[in-house]
Amino acid sequence: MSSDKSGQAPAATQPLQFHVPKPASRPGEKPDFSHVVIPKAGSVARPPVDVDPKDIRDLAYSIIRVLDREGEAVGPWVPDLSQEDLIRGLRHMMTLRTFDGRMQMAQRQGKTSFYMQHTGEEAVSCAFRIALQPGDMNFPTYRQAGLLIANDYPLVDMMNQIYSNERDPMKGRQLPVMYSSKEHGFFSISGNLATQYVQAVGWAMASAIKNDTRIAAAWIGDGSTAESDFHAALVFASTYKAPVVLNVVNNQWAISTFQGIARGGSGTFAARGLGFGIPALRVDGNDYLAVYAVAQWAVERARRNLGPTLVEYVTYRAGAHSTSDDPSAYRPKHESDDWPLGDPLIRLKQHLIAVGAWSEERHKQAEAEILATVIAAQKEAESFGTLHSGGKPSARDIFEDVYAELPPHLRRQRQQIGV
Amino acid sequence: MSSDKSGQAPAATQPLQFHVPKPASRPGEKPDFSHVVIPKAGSVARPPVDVDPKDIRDLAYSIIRVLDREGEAVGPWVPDLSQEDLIRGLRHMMTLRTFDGRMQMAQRQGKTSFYMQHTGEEAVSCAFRIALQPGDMNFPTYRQAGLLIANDYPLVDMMNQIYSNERDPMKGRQLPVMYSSKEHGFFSISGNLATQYVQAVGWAMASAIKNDTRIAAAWIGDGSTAESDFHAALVFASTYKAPVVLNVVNNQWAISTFQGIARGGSGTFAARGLGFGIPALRVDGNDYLAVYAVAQWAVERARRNLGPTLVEYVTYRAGAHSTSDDPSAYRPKHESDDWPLGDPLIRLKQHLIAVGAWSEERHKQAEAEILATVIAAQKEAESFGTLHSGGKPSARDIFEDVYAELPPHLRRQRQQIGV
Amino acid sequence: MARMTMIEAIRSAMDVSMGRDDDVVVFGEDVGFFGGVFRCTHGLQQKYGVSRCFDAPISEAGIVGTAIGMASYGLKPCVEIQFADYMYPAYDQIVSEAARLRYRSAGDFTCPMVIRMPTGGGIFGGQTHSQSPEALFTHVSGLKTIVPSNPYDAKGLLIAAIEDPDPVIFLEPKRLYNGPFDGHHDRPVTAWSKHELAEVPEGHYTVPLGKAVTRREGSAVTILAYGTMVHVALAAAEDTGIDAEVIDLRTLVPLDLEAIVASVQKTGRCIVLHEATLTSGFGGELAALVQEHCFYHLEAPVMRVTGWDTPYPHAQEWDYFPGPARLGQALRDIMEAR
Amino acid sequence: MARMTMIEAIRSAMDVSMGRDDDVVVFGEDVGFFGGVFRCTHGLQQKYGVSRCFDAPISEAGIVGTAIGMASYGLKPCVEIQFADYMYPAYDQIVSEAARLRYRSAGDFTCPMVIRMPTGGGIFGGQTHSQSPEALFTHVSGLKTIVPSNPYDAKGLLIAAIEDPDPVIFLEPKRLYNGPFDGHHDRPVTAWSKHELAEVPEGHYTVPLGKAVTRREGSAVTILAYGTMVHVALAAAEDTGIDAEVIDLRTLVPLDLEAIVASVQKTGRCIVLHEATLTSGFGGELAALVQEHCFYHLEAPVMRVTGWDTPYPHAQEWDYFPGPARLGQALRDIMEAR
Ligand SMILES: Cc1ncc(C[n+]2csc(CCOP(=O)(O)OP(=O)(O)O)c2C)c(N)n1
Ligand SMILES: Cc1ncc(C[n+]2csc(CCOP(=O)(O)OP(=O)(O)O)c2C)c(N)n1
Ligand SMILES: [Mg+2]
Ligand SMILES: [Mg+2]
Repeated sequence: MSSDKSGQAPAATQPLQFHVPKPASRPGEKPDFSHVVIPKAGSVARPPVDVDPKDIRDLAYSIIRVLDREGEAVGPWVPDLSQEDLIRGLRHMMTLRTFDGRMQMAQRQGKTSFYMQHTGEEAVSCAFRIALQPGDMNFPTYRQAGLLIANDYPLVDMMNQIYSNERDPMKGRQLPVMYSSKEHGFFSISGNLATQYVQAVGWAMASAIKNDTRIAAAWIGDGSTAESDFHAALVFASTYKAPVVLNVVNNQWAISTFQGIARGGSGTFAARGLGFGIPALRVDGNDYLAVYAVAQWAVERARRNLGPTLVEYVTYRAGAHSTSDDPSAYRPKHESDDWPLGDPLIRLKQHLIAVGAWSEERHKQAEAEILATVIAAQKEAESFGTLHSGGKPSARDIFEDVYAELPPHLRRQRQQIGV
Repeated sequence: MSSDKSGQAPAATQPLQFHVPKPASRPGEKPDFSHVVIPKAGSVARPPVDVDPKDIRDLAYSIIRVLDREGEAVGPWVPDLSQEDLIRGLRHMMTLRTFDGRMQMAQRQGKTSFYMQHTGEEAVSCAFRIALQPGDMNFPTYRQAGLLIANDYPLVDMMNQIYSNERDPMKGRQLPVMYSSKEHGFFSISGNLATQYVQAVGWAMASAIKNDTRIAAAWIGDGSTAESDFHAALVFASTYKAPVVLNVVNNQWAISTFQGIARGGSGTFAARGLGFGIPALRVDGNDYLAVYAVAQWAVERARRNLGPTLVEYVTYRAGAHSTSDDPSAYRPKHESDDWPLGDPLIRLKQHLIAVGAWSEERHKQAEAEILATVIAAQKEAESFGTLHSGGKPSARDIFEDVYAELPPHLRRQRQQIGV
Repeated sequence: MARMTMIEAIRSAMDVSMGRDDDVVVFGEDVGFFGGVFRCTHGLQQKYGVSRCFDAPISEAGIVGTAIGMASYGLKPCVEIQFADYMYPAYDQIVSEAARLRYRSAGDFTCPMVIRMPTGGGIFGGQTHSQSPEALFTHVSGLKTIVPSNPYDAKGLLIAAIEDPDPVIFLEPKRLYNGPFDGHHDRPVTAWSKHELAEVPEGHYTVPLGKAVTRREGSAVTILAYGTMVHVALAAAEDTGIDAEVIDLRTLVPLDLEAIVASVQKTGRCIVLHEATLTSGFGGELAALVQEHCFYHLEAPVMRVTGWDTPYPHAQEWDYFPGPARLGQALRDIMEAR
Repeated sequence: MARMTMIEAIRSAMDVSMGRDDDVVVFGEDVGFFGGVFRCTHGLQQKYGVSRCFDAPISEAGIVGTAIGMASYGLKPCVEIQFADYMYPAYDQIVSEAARLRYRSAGDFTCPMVIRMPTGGGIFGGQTHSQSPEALFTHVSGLKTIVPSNPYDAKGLLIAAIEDPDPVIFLEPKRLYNGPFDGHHDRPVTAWSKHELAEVPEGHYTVPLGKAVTRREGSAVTILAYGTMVHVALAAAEDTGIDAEVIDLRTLVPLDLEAIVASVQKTGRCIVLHEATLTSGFGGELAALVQEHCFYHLEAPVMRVTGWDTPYPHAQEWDYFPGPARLGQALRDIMEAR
């Protein structure tokens, strides 16, 4: 190896060390969120939507916030939402939380195999949906049922899917919570992480190819940004300036794995957009008003053919990953209480009370109404069956929809099963 | 769809437009490199290797250059290379270019099936190799044979591989130029783009896990950065602070596709590193001194356990993509003459002449010597056979090395072929 | 009617489809301005504009992933993977997404798209330009898999694939692009212009998916083949003088089992031929089906003549390729069986 | 000797291997601090440190890609893919890289590594937590593919796999993790503690790759099975009273063809059983081999009992799963044949 230029870069005498990032605290330790730097509400500037991405790189390292500690909406990002809009938003979030509670319980009762909650993250999908127009298409993960609820998708159809009963729109084929509704701008959820992110970009490209006006929204979790399809999505979105909003829901955890494992040395997930010249914003995901404001900004950019925007929602997965998971094995039990951005429902409720549009009483009343609505839907759904009892999708449904038409080999197989 | 917040973001009346990036010029048009902004040699600062990546984001958008128009080495990046080192470097590059010429011709003569040249990019691999230590490992693409030549790997072995002859170290199995030499820190080339990029990170992680002092270097082309493995490499390198140099050779073209299709809106490929908190430098890839200086900086970072560095080499693929390609179909015929960073051989030669270490005469003499050396190697290699004549690897070699030991089914198959 | 090469026929299929239906879009690596490294899309960008035919980044996952999004929007993408050997980065999108979208959404979303890719050896492409990965698609429910053996079929099948409501994998034996090839690599190259199946109508027509065709009638033994191997089978029948019936499967899934069974029940013997590696190749499925459905008619075990269970070597290409010599030996062996 | 569950046996295999060889490293999604979603790596990080057992980003391509780099360096990575259904993003690295590194570099670089992944249904996992993709590995030369059916084999095979000089795919039937399962889903769950093959030595031992084992001797018909299906086969033999010989293949590639042929030549009948989809499944290969090597001994066509050619449905899981009823019917049918 005579050609190695020796003398110049002397062989290190220090051995290398392997570095594995660690979360700030583990079970038994005090929760510690001191690394989450939280700017004051109202302190981040709001650029025009046609800003040069180069000029707003700092937005990828900050957090856009609207609601302050007192529940007041402050700063340039205060959105144009009426009190009525906000009350409706609060009700969407309350519905989602109530729905989660009931379905979580239904799973424990053996009425279905599996469930995934949204606790603590309700604002993200509920507020985002409001920024869209009819015809726009979401490519969601399993933790954005708020997109359906805020679009008035029937609760009972969601439950029918969860129960895999005879009215299940997915005919028993899909795991619970893997909804699909083209009509409601909600793409079929894939159990495979990140795959739909790049599909959203393709859908948006198609809309541009057809000189349509509809836009797409892609969804992904913090952990899943490590998947390769995230990269493909950013490459294609950047190259073809696709009319798509690229959402990253950073709820701090990916099952047992803290966000530092996916994020590495970049500080934030929004920063990933910078390498592609894609404007990247970080927003307080537990602030309904801020989420809506940023969503609306990004949606407008897409609609005006200005290309993609990457949005990181800073939030916290307050519950378990799914009904198969117990977070007390990997994070401090009450970590969620210490989450510095609070609870999105409580924060919006406080804001509405602060502006005189809501009261503890009306809130209690709304809670009761919503619970009644959810329970009624649940009763109706259960009348069509649950996973292990009552009405069921047919065994015939195993063979349908593999192709548009049943091919001979599937016909033979269906005959074998005698259906 | 009653919940869509209408009124706020009025449906665009303008239809979307599909955007497909285009190169500055196509065949028949005048070459145009006005978009390549070239800073003055010596103008970019040289930070300490333990700099906070945040503080050098601008380096991802500039070009580090050492040799100015007069061939003088200027500025903070002037490396500590002796005239002897530089003459050796020049000879490496001349050898590579001569080698390319002969092998290109051999392919035309039907002595092999395929060949890929390095014309215009010789400085990148030749100078980089010199910054490494024995034991370090490159994970190259097919356009870094300079790593072998600058490490004194025998030319005749390279040719044996290209000819798939009886002395082919790869036993006839690999396409020409798909070399492998562990001894020379040169990982087996994969025909599949980008796959080796993340493997380099894994090798580097292994070195850190074992508290070794060896580092890895990953190689990829501009076009191939679009591949998903590029992302996986950056994620893992960033998270585990792997001791690896992540090289991107931006030679402006990926077969017929100009770099804008892979790069999209980011301006540079180096910028990709920013989203990961990985220090990212751009360097004049046709400037032997600058390449060495930046390589040495990045290698030192890795060696000192400071983690990965991304380096974009700005260069130009002056020849065809491969012997299967004819660039006149997709770019102006003489585009390469207009390439503003010149020819790496000529630039180093001029520098050496400028500092009085070289002359036209010595250059001619070196050319003649090198040609003689390459021809001698070629004669020797051809004495062991070429693809369609003379000595050949055995048909037995088809079945060896699929596994360490020949399993029964391959033994049966080998028997069938009667070898 | 023009004589076309396979490349021209494939190009014509896309041209005709794009002309008839604005929703057909074509993209892939080097596919736009340049027209593809095998020139299959040459001229389409000029004719239909950059929004209908364009260059893609080198990201097979991105190409197929965005195409799925487009298909779910309502377009009919026909994308090119530069070599089948490079489809693996897209495999997740193909298997987990394209193939299952209709099923998992109960028809709410569908994925009408075609993924074209050159396959097979015979051009000294080495291990990464020679693969035949059809078995990796035939195992995946929800996909249809096609391998044409001549220009006429290539065009008709490709148009049918583009018009199909489901994702179709369209495998193009690259050794057939410019001429029929029977495996006699030491003989002069022949051109399509001399072949009757190069008579290709300029306009629209389809060859239905799921239908095999008999290329040579025979009574002694049935050879099941597709793509390049159809020509090898015909050559081996000629070379050996054994009266083989040669069936060109054309579509692997859904398979024309009826045609296969009818032939084997007639001949009583069957050889399966493919270029892909033996173990778990599509030949395993074919042999299994044949013995299941024709057991009582078989006079000898179904034989398989295939590539070896190794990567495709560069220099030893002709030792790897299952050419007429190897098939000829198998034909003689199977006729002697019992 | 302790009774272990399959999870404990797998964990013990890694523990023993890590204890004996510093070059063995273990990583994957949720594998480090938490110990894996199925707890197979529980305690290993605590025992061997974060450099030997650690959490990986959610990037199967990155996990396998870095593991290949580590293996080429000289380590012996044993990585986990959380579910086999999620191996597709890593498929390119497995097929194009791990499987071919030794070959293409003529032994200059090698890739000793193990990729573990849970497979199969039976836990209401739906289409993305139930797949059995073994045929996608058996078709790839350069890979070895293993499916254990019990704790004793799981540990011995996993240690052998880790010590093997080549890449090994280690498929873990997740329905067997906590107890044997014969497909009678309506009967009470049983635990490994009652099963003799749960007797697992604490220390080092290996079960050799490439060797099948007869789980039940019989004279009427041979059932070829692996993983969960071994238990289904035993149950069906019991249920029907048909004297089936049950062969547990354990290793699919390299296959113990000798054991298979010996059994089928004895019984004259053969049923191949697997949970994966039928078309181009590994059963096709097995049926093809059996008819090739035992043709003159066969009294009936080789039958295949498998999952349907559809994705694995959630609610209709037991209509999909090829349980003892479906196998029992096949057993009766094959005994009646001819
Ligand atoms: C390709 C793939 N790999 C692994 C999994 C298993 N898995 C399901 S959810 C999950 C964690 C995802 O975390 P994140 O993206 O942060 O989303 P969150 O659950 O926090 O909303 C994992 C690893 C999967 N579903 N798909
Ligand atoms: C996975 C994969 N996809 C496609 C190809 C075909 N291919 C070979 S080289 C090449 C262009 C690569 O361009 P770039 O990365 O810029 O490298 P360069 O040739 O310019 O050095 C392509 C598309 C391949 N080899 N592998
Ligand atoms: Mg998360
Ligand atoms: Mg290039």
